[in-house]
Amino acid sequence: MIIDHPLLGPRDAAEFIYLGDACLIDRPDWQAEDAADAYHDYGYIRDNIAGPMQELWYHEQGDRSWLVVTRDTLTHEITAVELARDVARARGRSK
Amino acid sequence: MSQVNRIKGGLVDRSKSLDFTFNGKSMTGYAGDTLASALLANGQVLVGRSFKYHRPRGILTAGSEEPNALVQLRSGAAQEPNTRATMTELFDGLTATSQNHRGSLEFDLMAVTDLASPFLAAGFYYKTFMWPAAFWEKVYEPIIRASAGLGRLSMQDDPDTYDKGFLHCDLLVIGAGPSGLAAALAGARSGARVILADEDFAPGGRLNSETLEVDGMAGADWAAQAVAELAAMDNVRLMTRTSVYGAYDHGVYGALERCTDHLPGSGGKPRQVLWRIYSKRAVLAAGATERPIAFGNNDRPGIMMASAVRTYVNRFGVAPGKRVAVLTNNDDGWRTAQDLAAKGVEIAAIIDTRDRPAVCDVKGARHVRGAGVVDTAGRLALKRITLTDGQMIDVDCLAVSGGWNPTVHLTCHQRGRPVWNEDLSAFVPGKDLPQGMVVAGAANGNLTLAAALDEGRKAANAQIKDLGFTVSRKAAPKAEDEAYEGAPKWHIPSGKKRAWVDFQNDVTVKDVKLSHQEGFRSVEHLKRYTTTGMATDQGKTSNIPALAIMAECTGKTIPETGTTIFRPPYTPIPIGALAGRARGTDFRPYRLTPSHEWAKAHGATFVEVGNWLRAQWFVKGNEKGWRDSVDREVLNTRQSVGICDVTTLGKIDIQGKDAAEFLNKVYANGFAKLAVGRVRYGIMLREDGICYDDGTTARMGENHFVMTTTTANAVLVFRRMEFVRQCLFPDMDVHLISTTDAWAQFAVAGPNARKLLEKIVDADSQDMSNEGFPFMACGEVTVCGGTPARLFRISFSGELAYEVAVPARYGNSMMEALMKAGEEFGACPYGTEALGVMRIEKGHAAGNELDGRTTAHMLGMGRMVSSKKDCIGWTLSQRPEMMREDAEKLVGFRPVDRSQKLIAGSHFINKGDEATMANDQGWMTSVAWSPSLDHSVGLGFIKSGDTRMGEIVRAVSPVHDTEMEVEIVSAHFIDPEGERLRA
Amino acid sequence: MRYSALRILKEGLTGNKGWKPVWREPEPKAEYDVIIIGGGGHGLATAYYLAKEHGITNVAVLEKGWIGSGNVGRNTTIIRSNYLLPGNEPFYELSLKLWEGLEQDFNYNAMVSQRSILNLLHSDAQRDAFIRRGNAMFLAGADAEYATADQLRAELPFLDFDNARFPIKGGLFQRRGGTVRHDAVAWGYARGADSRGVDIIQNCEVTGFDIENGVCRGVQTSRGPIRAKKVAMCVAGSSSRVAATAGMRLPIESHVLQAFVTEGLKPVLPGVITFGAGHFYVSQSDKGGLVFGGDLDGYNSYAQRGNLPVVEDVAEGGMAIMPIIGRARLLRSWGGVMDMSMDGSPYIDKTHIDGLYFNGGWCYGGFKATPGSGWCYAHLIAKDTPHPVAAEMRLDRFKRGHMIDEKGQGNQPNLH
Amino acid sequence: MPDFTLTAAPPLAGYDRSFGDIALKAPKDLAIVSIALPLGAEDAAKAAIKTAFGIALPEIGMSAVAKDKSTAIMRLAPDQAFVLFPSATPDAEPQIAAKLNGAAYTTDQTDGWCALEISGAGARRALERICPVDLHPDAFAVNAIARTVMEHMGAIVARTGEDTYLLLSASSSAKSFLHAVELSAKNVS
Repeated sequence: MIIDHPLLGPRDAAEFIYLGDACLIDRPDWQAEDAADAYHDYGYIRDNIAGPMQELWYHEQGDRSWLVVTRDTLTHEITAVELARDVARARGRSK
Repeated sequence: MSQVNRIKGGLVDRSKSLDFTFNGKSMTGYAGDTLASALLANGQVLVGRSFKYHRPRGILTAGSEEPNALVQLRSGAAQEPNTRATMTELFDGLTATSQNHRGSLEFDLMAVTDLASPFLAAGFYYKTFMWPAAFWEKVYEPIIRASAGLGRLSMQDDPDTYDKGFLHCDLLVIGAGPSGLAAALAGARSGARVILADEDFAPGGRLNSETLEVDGMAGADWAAQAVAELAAMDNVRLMTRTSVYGAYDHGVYGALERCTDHLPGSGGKPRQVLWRIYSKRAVLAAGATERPIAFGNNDRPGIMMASAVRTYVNRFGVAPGKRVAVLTNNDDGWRTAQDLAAKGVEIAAIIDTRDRPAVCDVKGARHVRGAGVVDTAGRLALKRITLTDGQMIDVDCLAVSGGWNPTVHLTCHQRGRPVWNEDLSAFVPGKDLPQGMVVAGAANGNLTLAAALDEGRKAANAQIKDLGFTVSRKAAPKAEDEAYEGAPKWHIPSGKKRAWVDFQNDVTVKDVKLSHQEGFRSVEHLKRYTTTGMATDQGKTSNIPALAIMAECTGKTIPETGTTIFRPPYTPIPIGALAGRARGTDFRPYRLTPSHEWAKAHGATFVEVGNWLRAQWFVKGNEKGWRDSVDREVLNTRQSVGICDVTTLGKIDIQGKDAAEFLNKVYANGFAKLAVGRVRYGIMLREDGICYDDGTTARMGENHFVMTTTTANAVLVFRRMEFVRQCLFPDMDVHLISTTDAWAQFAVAGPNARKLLEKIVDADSQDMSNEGFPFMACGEVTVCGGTPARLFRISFSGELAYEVAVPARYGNSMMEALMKAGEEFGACPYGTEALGVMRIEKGHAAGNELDGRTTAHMLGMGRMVSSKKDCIGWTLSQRPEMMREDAEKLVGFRPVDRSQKLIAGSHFINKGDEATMANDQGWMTSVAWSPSLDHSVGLGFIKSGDTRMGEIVRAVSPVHDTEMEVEIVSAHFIDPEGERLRA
Repeated sequence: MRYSALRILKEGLTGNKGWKPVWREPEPKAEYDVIIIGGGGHGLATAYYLAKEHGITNVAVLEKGWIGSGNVGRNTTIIRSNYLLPGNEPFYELSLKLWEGLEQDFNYNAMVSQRSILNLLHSDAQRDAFIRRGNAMFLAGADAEYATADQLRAELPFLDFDNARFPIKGGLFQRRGGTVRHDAVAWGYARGADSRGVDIIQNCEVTGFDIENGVCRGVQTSRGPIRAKKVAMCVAGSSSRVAATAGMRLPIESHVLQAFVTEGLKPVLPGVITFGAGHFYVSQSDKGGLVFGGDLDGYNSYAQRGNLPVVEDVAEGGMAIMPIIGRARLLRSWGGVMDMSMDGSPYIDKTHIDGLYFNGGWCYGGFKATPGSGWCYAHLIAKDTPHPVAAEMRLDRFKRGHMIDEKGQGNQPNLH
Repeated sequence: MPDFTLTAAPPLAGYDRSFGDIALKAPKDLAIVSIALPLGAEDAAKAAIKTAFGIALPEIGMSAVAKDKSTAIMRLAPDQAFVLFPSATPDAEPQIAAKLNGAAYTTDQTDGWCALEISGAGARRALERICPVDLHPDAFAVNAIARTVMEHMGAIVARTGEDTYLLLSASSSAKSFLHAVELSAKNVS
């Protein structure tokens, strides 16, 4: 597979390490009332989408960026690649 | 044997004779021959035996689809089983032997299976060999295995080397036949970067095998001219002997280039190179494969594909027979008759299954309309054929044309499904092609020359135009569109005679019918039950006929019955080539510690630790076994001082205004308040609350930390910290960079460690007194007269200990300096084994304890996990079953009988209980012989271990058929109060 | 129809005209006692044991395509019970014992071949872990045998003992492990279930569940609605997709695992061999092909095909331990979609919906589990209590913090 | 005079060999210091870099070379760059830190890497065997850089001239890296 890195251009997916669903960015509040349930779902329950899925890839043999790649799990077609840091900020993560 | 079947003409070089042997017989061929053409030239019709019935077999095709002519090529370690004679370029000194027979090729004892064939129908083995149960492995299976299989591995290490590589192009053209050449020319003339690959050694495809003309010249000449033009362009890479075997995601193709297979030896160069081709676009111009027709005894040597017969005559100047008949269901078969007749080969008859007038005149040939062949005769070679009406014709070669299948393989590699084309009676590429691929020419169902040339050019032009190139205006090559018409005929009813569908796996029409009768009607069931298409040719000649016969049985159309798709590789690829250089000690790179050379020169035995090589122990004097060395190193260190290269521990440089807060997130225990100049031990949890790494982190400055990780987890910790930094807390100002290799780091441990280091550390750079540099202090110092260094007062051994780091280039020299400085104290180097013994004596957890299932609670560090801050893993670490009172806890163990040696991996069973899983109390993780205590010591996890001190349990190891009584003790065997390390 | 050598003789002499379909092709009935969704190995085994062990024969197995088209038809055919943890080992040992008597039980030769499985080890820490595992196997009634490097050299001289990057330091055998002709398992169970009255319905895709007041009453299919007292999912590879139609989200990710086979060769390997310092395991089929595999491709996928880097990685592992296979050619590769669970262990459990049962999450180890899975799932469906050896294979184990994590990799499915 | 003196022994020191039209050479005394741009203060850091080296921080995937060729800056990641310059003494980091005066975080990387220069008409042909990145002149201009993986080893490839490339890889595996590059050169020459 080829991942079109937003900063570096197309690179072989073999340079990357895969983590999984980009929902892992949405780490729950540890002090919330329902933290135990929220962390269970965060840690263990997956949509496991058959179709376009946002997922986390790490460019370990490259610039060390974490990326959010939108890839169809049925066809492997990639339609978007973003820096995970930008996505995380857009989803409200900060310090 | 002389070349009895060699006729004039062809593309072979008659000035270069090549000697070779087949089954020990000396033969001669010419440069430009394949082994198959040379065998035919020498009159060798019988070349192998079939898989199941050991039927005599001859050459069927002239390409990579060959199911029969598989030989053992070369000899000794270089022996290569199952090699297609049709794809083997002849070289001087080639040796080949036939395979899969007991006794000689001519008198194969295993041919008795053919007589038993009524009892060996498809799937017979599922219905028998079940009694008695124990006989399967001992009796039936060995017999089956010995008779199955085809060729034989040499059982010696592959003597050749392989390489790999990466290529990039705008346009990849697969196949250098007419459409491929037209495509490559169009692409190249536009300036695009083009790769043209073909599995043959001579580009040109069918142009080399036909008598058709292009641009007014012989097809082969036009191909040579096109190749010359391409070869002269520096934006073109022309790759012959290269099979593009797989289409992978996003335009990546796998290709195998056979670099030295056509030579007597590899001359020290890689035999083959496995290329990964990154293409923006691709044109698949793989041509088409002719398919056989099933009829009674259609597998005899001498029965060949009509197009292959043409190839042997036109390209190789070899007549596969003296008196030839043609069986065809289409116009193309007539061309074989025409071409052969033109070369003076006698054509006995043209049997057209269609009831229609002659397609053309063929001198002296009888035209039999609307008929077929129902039987053949000749034990080891074809002698006679019997037609539908019973008449018999004596021939030594029967050329069969059942129409053409576009070579759609690569279009299916991403599970694209070909679609049925009624006009061609064949599957053609569907719409769901791999990204960036278009198909042209015969592969796309355009079976005529002019159409192929035209489509190749147009396909390439469309592709490169899309990429922004300006299309060349040069006109398309001109050729006649020869007639092509056919009517499907899959098999000719032949009474009780067996009619082969899959030649290699011996699947007949009857087997397909039986499969239907027993309910295996889905095309996948058919393949699996009968083994059709599972042979080394992957069903290139058999899949469609089998499917068609199943369709007849079910009364459905072929597309209703099913579609078979193809998986990579297109043709089989040696495992050696797929592995490339990665074998033996080159399997993975070695990482060497900075003091590696010193260690090598001082008696070190090395051990693989991940990719690192570390000194395991150092043999001194007359030490006989490793225990002698390790015991000495431990005692020497505990009594005086020892030195160990610990560079392999991961080191991560962490800087930023938020670095301290960041560490608070990634460590379970607090780091924000760590003072500058101090070190702290920390444990890291995964988000699921399990401990996965531990180490120390030193605060070098307000915004600057240096973290150490375990050797094994260095990369993983870095990756996870980058995740936390970029994905969870993207607004923290924190920056990570690995410095593992940058610093050579040495542990200096033992009561004399300070005295030793006082000689190394420049006095003006650091006060080395216990007060000036206490336990868990760190600092930037200089050593040996000004070399910058880092000093940490940390201890893994439990002794007064330091770790000192210098830039790695000084590592080897630093080891020498430390040893020299330690001479007066009797300092010794120690290896990983002594390191392990000392950490077990001290009760420190390491890899064996942190196996990815361990909680801080189990380690007795539950209270270190701070509940006052948000750290990775806190919430999930609090789940009820992870906090159980009776969880397995890390404790120490010693044998009740002190002379006994503990066994790591033993399980604990309470006294009096049976050794069952239900009674399992825990397990021993690490053991060592403690030279300090003179008995074996162990660490392990046992239920509620922290409350069971002094209890005696059994440590059982049924793998060793042994058990012993052990006492539960504190894990801290040495200096439990930690006085030594603070001294 | 009973299969035997005599029968083959008879049929052979009469043109093989008497063989009957191995299973019927019935039309679906309006209602069944139990519907099993998924005609793979596990689903067919469940139906077989429901009928044979529990006398429940009013059962339909609904299969979207052709039976055996899932992972039972695309795996590397290995059977073994060399697990470590109490949540797993007794289950896999039950399964292995069932394999041992399977062919006589269902009168179909699935070529269960206990040719042994060997896990090579390359470090002291690995040895400690393997000894622990071997001992756990013994505690659960299984067999294990530790072999030193010298013993291995005598038995398997073709392994690379002298020039290896990661020298072979020993290995753990399970002599009772081995291989089975995978497709035949599906066919044998289908034949056994069918002959006891189970309806095996191919080309029947389940498109939804009829759930009324929290109780599952049946399914919607491409061939119309079918009612049932109990509905059992058994669709590993598609679990998340099927469960989603019942409104469930699962602790599962779908990943591709590739497998490979070489051209046929005369006997090379005695049993199954697994590399301990890279990704490679191999056995030789009765037809002579070396059947081998390695690691997952590593990313979520439903595509049933793999990519090149893993092919190369696996070949590298092969050449690292047995450089005699350099000239053996890879003939075919294929990719199966794995239900990768969050701790690497499977689920056999009731769901929160009454009458709806779940079996899945088999990762890449489902084939060897086929008889045990069918046995325990049938037990659960028939008795509504888990079978003792599968009692820990629950969906709620992550809430409780009781993971069954053989590899110690945590909640990242592609690492299991 | 101290009692003990340390001598430097970088892993590939002095290496210099040719294989046909390919030359391999380990550059001498190449110092490498990483620069990290502080979050929120990137502009100040960039200005400080410009002032310190007389060259602007290049785009990611490129390097910038000072007029006198003494210093090159490789931009490896959004917030990370390497400064490469000749220095034989183990004080590369303080040298750079002093120039940047606290505007960026610096870490000494000199000893973390081994460097190998490959040049000659066949250089690209040899690299084709191990480097997944497209090094065709149209795709990889002079001064382009890429961090990638070669034969299981992380590596940085920089095009420093028409047919000259500088390769960096981890110093601990320097011997294996050299072996990989040498073998590539041998296999194509």
